[in-house]
Amino acid sequence: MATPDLSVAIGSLTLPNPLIAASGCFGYGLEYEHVVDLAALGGVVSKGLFMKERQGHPPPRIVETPAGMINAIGLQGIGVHRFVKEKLPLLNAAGARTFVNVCGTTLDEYVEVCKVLSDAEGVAAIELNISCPNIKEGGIQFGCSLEGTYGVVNAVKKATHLPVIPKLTPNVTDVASFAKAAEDAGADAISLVNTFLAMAIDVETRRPKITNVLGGLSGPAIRPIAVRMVWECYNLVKIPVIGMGGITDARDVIEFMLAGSTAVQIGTQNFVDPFVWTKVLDGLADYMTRHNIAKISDLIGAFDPTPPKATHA
Amino acid sequence: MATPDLSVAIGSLTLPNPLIAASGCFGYGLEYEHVVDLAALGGVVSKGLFMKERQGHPPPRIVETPAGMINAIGLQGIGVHRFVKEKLPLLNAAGARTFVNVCGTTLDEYVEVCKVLSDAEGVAAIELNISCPNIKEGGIQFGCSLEGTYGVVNAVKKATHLPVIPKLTPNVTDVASFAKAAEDAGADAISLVNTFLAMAIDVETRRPKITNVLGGLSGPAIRPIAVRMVWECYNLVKIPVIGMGGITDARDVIEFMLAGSTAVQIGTQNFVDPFVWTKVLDGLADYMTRHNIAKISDLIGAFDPTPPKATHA
Amino acid sequence: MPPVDIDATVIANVRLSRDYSVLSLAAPEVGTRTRPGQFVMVKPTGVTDPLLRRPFSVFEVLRNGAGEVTGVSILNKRAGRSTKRLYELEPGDVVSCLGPLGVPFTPVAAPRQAWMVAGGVGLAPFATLAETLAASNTPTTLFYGARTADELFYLDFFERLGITLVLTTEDGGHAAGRHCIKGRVTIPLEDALKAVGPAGAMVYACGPEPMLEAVAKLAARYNQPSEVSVERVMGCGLGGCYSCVVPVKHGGENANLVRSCINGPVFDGAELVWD
Amino acid sequence: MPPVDIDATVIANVRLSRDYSVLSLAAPEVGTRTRPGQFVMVKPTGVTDPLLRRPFSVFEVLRNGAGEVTGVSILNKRAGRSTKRLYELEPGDVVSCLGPLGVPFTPVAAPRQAWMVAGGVGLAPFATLAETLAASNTPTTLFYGARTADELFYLDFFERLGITLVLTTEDGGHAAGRHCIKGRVTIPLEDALKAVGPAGAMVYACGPEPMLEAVAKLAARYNQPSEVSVERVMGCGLGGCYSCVVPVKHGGENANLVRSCINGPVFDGAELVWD
Ligand SMILES: Cc1cc2nc3c(=O)[nH]c(=O)nc-3n(C[C@H](O)[C@H](O)[C@H](O)COP(=O)(O)OP(=O)(O)OC[C@H]3O[C@@H](n4cnc5c(N)ncnc54)[C@H](O)[C@@H]3O)c2cc1C
Ligand SMILES: Cc1cc2nc3c(=O)[nH]c(=O)nc-3n(C[C@H](O)[C@H](O)[C@H](O)COP(=O)(O)OP(=O)(O)OC[C@H]3O[C@@H](n4cnc5c(N)ncnc54)[C@H](O)[C@@H]3O)c2cc1C
Ligand SMILES: Cc1cc2nc3c(=O)[nH]c(=O)nc-3n(C[C@H](O)[C@H](O)[C@H](O)COP(=O)(O)O)c2cc1C
Ligand SMILES: Cc1cc2nc3c(=O)[nH]c(=O)nc-3n(C[C@H](O)[C@H](O)[C@H](O)COP(=O)(O)O)c2cc1C
Ligand code: FES
Ligand code: FES
Repeated sequence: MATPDLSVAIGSLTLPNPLIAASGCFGYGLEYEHVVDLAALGGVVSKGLFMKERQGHPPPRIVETPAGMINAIGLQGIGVHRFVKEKLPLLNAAGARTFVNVCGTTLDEYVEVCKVLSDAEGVAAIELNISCPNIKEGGIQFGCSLEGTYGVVNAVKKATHLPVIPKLTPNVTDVASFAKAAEDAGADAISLVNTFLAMAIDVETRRPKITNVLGGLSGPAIRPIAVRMVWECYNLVKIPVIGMGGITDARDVIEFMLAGSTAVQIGTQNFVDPFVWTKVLDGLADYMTRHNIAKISDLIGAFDPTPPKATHA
Repeated sequence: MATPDLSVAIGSLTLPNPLIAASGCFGYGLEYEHVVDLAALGGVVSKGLFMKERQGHPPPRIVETPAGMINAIGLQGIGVHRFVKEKLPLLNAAGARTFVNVCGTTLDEYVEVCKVLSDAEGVAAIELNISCPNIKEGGIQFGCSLEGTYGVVNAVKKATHLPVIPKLTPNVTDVASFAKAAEDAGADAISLVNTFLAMAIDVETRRPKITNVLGGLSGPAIRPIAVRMVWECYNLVKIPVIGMGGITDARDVIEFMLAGSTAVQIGTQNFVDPFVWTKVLDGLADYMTRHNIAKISDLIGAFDPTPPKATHA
Repeated sequence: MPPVDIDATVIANVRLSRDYSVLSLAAPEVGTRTRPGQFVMVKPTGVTDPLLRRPFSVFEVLRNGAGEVTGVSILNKRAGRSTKRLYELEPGDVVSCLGPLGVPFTPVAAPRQAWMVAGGVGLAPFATLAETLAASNTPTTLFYGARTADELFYLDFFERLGITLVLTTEDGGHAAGRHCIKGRVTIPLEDALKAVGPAGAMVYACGPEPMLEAVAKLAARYNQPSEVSVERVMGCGLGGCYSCVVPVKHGGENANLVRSCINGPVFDGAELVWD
Repeated sequence: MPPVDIDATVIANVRLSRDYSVLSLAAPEVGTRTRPGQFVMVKPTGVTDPLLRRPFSVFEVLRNGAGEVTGVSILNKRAGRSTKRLYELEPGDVVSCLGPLGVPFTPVAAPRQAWMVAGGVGLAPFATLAETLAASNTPTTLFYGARTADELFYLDFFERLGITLVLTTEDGGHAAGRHCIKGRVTIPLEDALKAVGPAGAMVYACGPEPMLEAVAKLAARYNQPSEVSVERVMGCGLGGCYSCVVPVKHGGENANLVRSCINGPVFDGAELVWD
């Protein structure tokens, strides 16, 4: 059988494979240049960027939880201008397909940041972060209201020619309705999930484990909820869905694709194993060979709801 | 130091300790009579009960996930009448404080079931299940709308003299607002969280892991989200909060109490270790001795948001 | 007797093949309580992943030279994550062992014959049942089928107890000089049923569900009683979670879906509904 | 050189005390790359709980008789779940070892003196630094403080290298014939700084943050340079997560919170902001 075709298309964008490094889990990408060939990834999402530099929250910023971790980095970042000047050229030189995770404290800021990126060389797409749970003005006020979501996506679409991919928060009653609002506003795709608002207490001190008290839960713990949300969105909208949440290996990637993901993002697992990328690519090829699948895109939404056998034997 | 006082009060109800067996994780209680002294528990919550018997979903009904499990039992149950006739007398004989988890497909059914329980001997309280994610008519339509929550709690309160404890779903944007709606409607306490709507796919067959496709995620994986939700509710309402979600040991119980729980429920861990109860009780006593705490109720909401040290050393 | 939960030290873990091992656990309190057909809920102590215990039939009740019970063993077949982990355990490792649990087999006595029908790892509950039947001199036959001859285990053990062996392999291969019939274990079983004497036979079965169904229906067709041990995903083993239900004809509570952990795993083959 | 990730077999795990052990790992590729002060990110292979790796200074670069590098060791102190697990590992177990990572110390040369200041487990990075300094005949002193004398380790190792030892214990207890000053390690350090010659000294420090702060401020007060190795909770060790930031005076990007995994863990003591 010919080498399996791992390429996937997100609107006008074609990726060599569905693996994208998740925002905030891969620095600005360049940090990983010496461990992984950035060009070999489907794409790289930058850390969340505002107009200006940000300090983020005082440490400690993360704490481990059962099969997961809570983070409240607070969107520390260098601001869009320095990103375009210092990082983007190097990412392009490395052959990375760069997705920029855009944050804003106001609708105008979202628009401004996107304009700056539109004028820059070699941005593949904009991931609109309207879902950061860790900062008061982290866009969550847009991400938790249908009007807010529609409004910011609509405004940004008017301001840029780049593909716009709103990133949805799972901290809502009906995530699919937000996917629909994004689609109606002209989004080219959606990505989900961002982290689940969570908290952990040190019972010896009675104090929070992290300075910000509240943070975002990520990692394998959230995968079953994230897969469900991807499936719900896939069933309601026509635009591509980029799924994520607790992906650790090829099996997990395929689970998300069967649930309707066109591409996936890997975050926390990159901390556990920065070499996860090549391992997953090998695993995908192996799965496709075993199941005689020529094009990985054939897996998108190919979940079959027929009940399984009650007994395994 | 005198033996620590583990008792807690939920409205008029006083429990010898804060440990309650969670609904659906302890059968009807009697199944565990031979492994644990039911009278030694703070309380026992029955499986969810409708007016009539229910078959539930075809198996498989559970699947394990990272640090958790998904279940879609489908509220198989014997109905309130048989419960009152066959189970309640034995639970009373065993000295259990019995909380009955009440389900309904309509508002009337909730009211009817509660009336039957009001006329019965020895029901400690009603836990109103408006949050089962696993069946279309599992009350989730009440639990996911503020009006629905207010309406069913209000109606049930009028129909019974028993303490009414609505059990909230975590599958909402703002769980605290539901706690408030319940309080406004006259709830005596609230309990949370029920399970998170989730799904898992067998990538070899492309089929669901469980017959119902969707199920509820429980276990340690969800604890950090559940603790956050308890803290949010505790800060908004005055009625007692009964916290649960992934509790495995005394540390976890204390974490939930510091976050504002008056009592807690243990579900999944009872599957892992049916002897968890005595272990946790010992652990609580040990913690109180180490920290010189006379009354465990002093821990309720005693979380201190002061940031921790950035470095441990 | 109520079940106990023992942090049991691994005495030995004998690999019988690439997939099978016999895991011996120092849990005398479980051993003394166990009756043939009962099971234990097991997981490596302190391990949080996998989270839940797994059900295993008690294979052997272990005794020391003085005949005192020292523990139990399980016949473990690699099927997934936990069974792989159990396969890899070494002496000294510690395993949480909860049991005994569930409804045991009902041993019969002469003149009625006892026929044990095992498919693959379904052999597990029959070692203890064979000992009980042998002790009461019940004429006993083991119909035992596997994919290949090298997956037929403990044949000497059963022969030493005076059990008649009827072996089948799917490829017709023979097991260490012993003749094996080619095909399913239900083939020789049906021949036997055709020839069953007036005293009759009790048919015990454990194995893949299609085999259980075939055996139960065969026994019924020839008017012989059967007891089959079913296998369901079990979350707790104590009746707490309702994950393990099987449909039975006149099942008491809960219409006809009953919990196989407390109402089984052994059921009257005539009672079960085969979907 | 880029870091590598090795599934390293445990060669030995020598318990030095109830809390400390030296864990030797067969990871030559890491050993050959390591420079003094660098660290590795470690977790038992295949274990999913704890989820994240943990950072450990490279303690020793291991060599065989022929002098070839065979791996690295870490000085592990039990602080929580992972370190407890590492303490309990046995030879043959496998550990994922990612490294070397981070900015190493800058070794100085004679006539300038090298003063290494270690608090407790902060001794870890100084074994390799001492070897480097000894190789260049840099006059070197180890100021080493612990709670009690039985938590002062590897003293012979440093003496064999010709390192001068200045030991302190909080209770004033003495270590195997060697005199220990009662109190904090900063007491003898300050005496030494008062008497430092014109050639001056470079002060290296690793240990509890309050100690690092005291050392950095002392060195500054006596106009001597210092390099301190800080300890922050680290999620990735590669600059990916921004969990490990420390405030520095003129820190380049991100205002003045910089990632201690890639801009450190070793910093110019004068650059750090002590809150
Ligand atoms: C009463 C009873 C007695 C048993 N006795 C034995 C025995 O003596 N020896 C033995 O090797 N096995 C026995 N089993 C089967 C054994 O419990 C499963 O093989 C085991 O739970 C699989 O766990 P795992 O983590 O290895 O597989 P997982 O990784 O959990 O799953 C792998 C596959 O096995 C399936 N599976 C999971 N649990 C069960 C289950 N309880 N029954 C059937 N399939 C399951 C899953 O659906 C999945 O498809 C028994 C089961 C029951 C209910
Ligand atoms: C660059 C660097 C080098 C280190 N070198 C060594 C070494 O050589 N030997 C050694 O024993 N330890 C060293 N540490 C500290 C070691 O990483 C922590 O003790 C370890 O991560 C604790 O993990 P745990 O799972 O045992 O504890 P956990 O159960 O994770 O936590 C227990 C307690 O330790 C705290 N903690 C967790 N991670 C860290 C951390 N990275 N730093 C400080 N406190 C932490 C937690 O906040 C918690 O309060 C080093 C740390 C860093 C950053
Ligand atoms: C340390 C950390 C920082 C993150 N920062 C961002 C961010 O800046 N912008 C964003 O949209 N998501 C951010 N996320 C969320 C991840 O991109 C991803 O949505 C989430 O972690 C779920 O994927 P995972 O389980 O594979 O990590 C962050 C996650 C982590 C763990
Ligand atoms: C198998 C199973 C069955 C459950 N059945 C019910 C139920 O009937 N009614 C209900 O309110 N909650 C039910 N729950 C939810 C639990 O009561 C509890 O809210 C949830 O599992 C979180 O707690 P845990 O993580 O300790 O299990 C069930 C949970 C499980 C795992
Ligand atoms: S396994 Fe839980 S009820 Fe049977
Ligand atoms: S540890 Fe992740 S950035 Fe430093």
